[in-house]
Amino acid sequence: MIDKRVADPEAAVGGVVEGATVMIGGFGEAGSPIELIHALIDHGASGLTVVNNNTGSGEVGLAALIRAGRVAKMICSYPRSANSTVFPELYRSGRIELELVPQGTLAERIRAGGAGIPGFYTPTAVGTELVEGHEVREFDGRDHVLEHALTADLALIKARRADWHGNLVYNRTARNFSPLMAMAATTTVVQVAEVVATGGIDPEVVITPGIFVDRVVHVASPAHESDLVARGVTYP
Amino acid sequence: MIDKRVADPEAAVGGVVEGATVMIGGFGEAGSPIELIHALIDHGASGLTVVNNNTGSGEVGLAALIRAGRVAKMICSYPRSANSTVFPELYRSGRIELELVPQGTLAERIRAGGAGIPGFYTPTAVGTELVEGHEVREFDGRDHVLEHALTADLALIKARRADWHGNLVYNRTARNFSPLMAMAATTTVVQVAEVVATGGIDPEVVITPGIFVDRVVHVASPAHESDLVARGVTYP
Amino acid sequence: MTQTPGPVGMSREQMSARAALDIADGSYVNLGIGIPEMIAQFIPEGIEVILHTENGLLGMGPSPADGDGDPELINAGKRQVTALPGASYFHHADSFAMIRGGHLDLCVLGALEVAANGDLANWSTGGDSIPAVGGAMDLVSGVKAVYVMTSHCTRDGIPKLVETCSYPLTGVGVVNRIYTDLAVVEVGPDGFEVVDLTEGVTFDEVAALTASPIQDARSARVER
Amino acid sequence: MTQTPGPVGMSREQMSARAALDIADGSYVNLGIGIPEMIAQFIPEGIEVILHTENGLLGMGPSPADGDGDPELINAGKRQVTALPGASYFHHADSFAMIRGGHLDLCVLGALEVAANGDLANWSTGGDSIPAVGGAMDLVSGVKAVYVMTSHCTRDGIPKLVETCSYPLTGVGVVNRIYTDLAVVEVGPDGFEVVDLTEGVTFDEVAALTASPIQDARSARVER
Repeated sequence: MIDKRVADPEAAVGGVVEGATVMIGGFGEAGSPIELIHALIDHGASGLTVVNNNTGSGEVGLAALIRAGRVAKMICSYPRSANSTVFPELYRSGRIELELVPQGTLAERIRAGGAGIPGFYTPTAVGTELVEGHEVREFDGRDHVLEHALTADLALIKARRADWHGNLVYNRTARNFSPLMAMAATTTVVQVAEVVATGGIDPEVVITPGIFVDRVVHVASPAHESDLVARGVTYP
Repeated sequence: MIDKRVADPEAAVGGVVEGATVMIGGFGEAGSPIELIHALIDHGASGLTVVNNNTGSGEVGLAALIRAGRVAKMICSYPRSANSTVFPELYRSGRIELELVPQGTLAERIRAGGAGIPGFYTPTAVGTELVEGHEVREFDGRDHVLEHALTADLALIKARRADWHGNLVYNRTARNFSPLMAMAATTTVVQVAEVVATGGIDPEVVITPGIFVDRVVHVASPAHESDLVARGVTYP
Repeated sequence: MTQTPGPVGMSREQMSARAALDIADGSYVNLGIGIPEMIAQFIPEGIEVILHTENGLLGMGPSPADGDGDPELINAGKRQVTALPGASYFHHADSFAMIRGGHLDLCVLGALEVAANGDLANWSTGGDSIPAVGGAMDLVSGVKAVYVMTSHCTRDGIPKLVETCSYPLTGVGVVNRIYTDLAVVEVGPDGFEVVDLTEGVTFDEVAALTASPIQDARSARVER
Repeated sequence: MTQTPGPVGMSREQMSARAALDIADGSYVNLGIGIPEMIAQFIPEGIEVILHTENGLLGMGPSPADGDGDPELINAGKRQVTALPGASYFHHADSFAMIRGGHLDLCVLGALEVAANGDLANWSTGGDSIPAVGGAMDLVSGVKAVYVMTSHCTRDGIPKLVETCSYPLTGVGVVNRIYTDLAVVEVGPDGFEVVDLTEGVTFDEVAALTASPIQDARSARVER
């Protein structure tokens, strides 16, 4: 019987190695798997390349992972935050690398990684400094640039509900990058507020089929990043 | 107020021109918009390029469109049928052109057309006669071929339910190519068994957002192709 | 820098209301973070515009009433919003397929500079600021019409409508129209063209505050 | 052509049951149209295998009871099926993302010919037949393990395991293992290797009906 549930976030992030590439779901705090990120901090792996749209806020979640010095490189579209100085300080002092990618190109590169498409052409960013050195090619009289797929060793994502097979549904705009990251990572770990028995999710409404999910961990009352930041919480 | 409903299939297919490229949803009979195809036959446009996984069955729906001599070229993955001689006869006598595309490449080319990706690399079909003449390029030590996006002037698709904005949900494996074709066509027409007021579909379960849909026509009791074929129906 | 006394332009609210007048009924629109977001409040009665936010929602509604928000229902600026009847949620690849695939009718963005050929710079001031681009480059390359809403000059009085952008580009030749506090300016084949002026502002005043040749094209426009 | 009297091989049911023994618990599997579909009936008790059908369903179940079917719930062979608890529906791009992206553990396909280097020909007999490929080329290029299930020879006694395929290729070097009525054959770095024989069939008989050198690798395998 297929049962992808694991006991807790610690078990869920087990096996991640030094220098791994980790995709982390979420757009700002929506969909950010805070409990899994904190488990990754406890785990101790460093030299990570992290893929996320942003760089976290306050000193919890992704910002705490960065602050703990575990992240060698960020791949993201918008590393600024109104309420975090963690990334900027490390970046200015040259202690963290940044690959800045337009948001849609970032999403498409992750999808491509999950879909077995190693490269694609896009009109986005043509003529800008973000694609300097990229191959340029004309289709239908318009310039496009070649972009490469992104894959990862591990994806940490958050969903609203899972069954034992790992079928997932999300909550509103917390969906964002997570279904793509689930496809693009060798091992996908999801924290969910609710676990139901297999068969408990209508096949018509599944957003991420279980084939893309390896481990399901129940986090009944996930923290909201903005709450933690407002209360001045730092992790660990 | 946005209201994409039109009166009937005749109105729904209005405006299609000679030589148009028409994507038609469905995999076999699942998801085949028979009533829209019949309206297209009545409309009379010819010289069409049709994109569909198959070439229809019996002498109704897509097979009837082909039999009526309206299709100059088929783009599909599997033009054979257990119960139709329409396409084979025209093909053997050189009266219809065929572009044979592996099924997954066909799906991805349509998605690319809808997503503004003009070309992508895939490992599918490398070393086979179906990609003779395609550019070959190595990624991570493995050969891939360049494939180009497919777009269309018109998409005819079938769904289970729509609201006035054109938000769609499908029925089981009738979903297949339709969400992709809705994205890739300039004008997308959908026939649905049920129309609900805007707001009548949960935003979490919408499969095709209304932005991809131009016209919604209510066909309360759509015919099943296999029923028509079993009863020996021909159209017109 | 010295402050140059200039003509009195529209407030942000007035600019938003002015831009809102030109949005067609039934349009699918993405409003950029910041001032362009304000346009949503000024869509005229009887006009239905569907707002897209690139983080995965079509049919975005206004901010929730206090206490009614969901921290996981936010817009691209990461502020809490609502979903209107007819809304849909989707993942980022689908959201940017809408953008890149030319399915959105219009986006309205802020600007640091717009050049006479339609080049836009709005994502980086260069130097040692932390670079951050978000979805701006995707929007300008994919959306059918790209409007800019911006003050005509910087706070220091430096024109933002220029011959050539000095800041890093967001897109090349992408801007169709600019709504400033002083004028509505089209980017035509020969450069900037004033198509509407703020009440009390003259064409010559606008020309003086524009760092590139600019035509008076108001005659081509029906009076409103 | 003459019929060569040969060893008595397994029936299709026996072949399916034999192949089913080697499918790991928890696998995601695509079974090709025709005989490979039959494997589903022989998955041993206590083993959970999730079946994928490329037309948009994961968690495919058996045919419906008479009168219970939905003509819009079908498999890749266009026959009516059911959906098991834990199933999900998805569109074709997502379905082939599963295939191309290496998410499926195994596919089992039919064959016209398999070459000693793993080349597969199973989509076209050439000549003036209507060419039709379906999802075969996607499956062999993307799925982690590609098994073939086929009679060892054609009805006319012509070997299907060959040095070089004469029919148009489906994929180059893609086949990992072949289940025939006579043997289970691995495609190793040096060509074909028999890893299991049908009861009553000898290695020499298999070698005689294989049109390429073949090794006896049964010793490397645990007896079952």
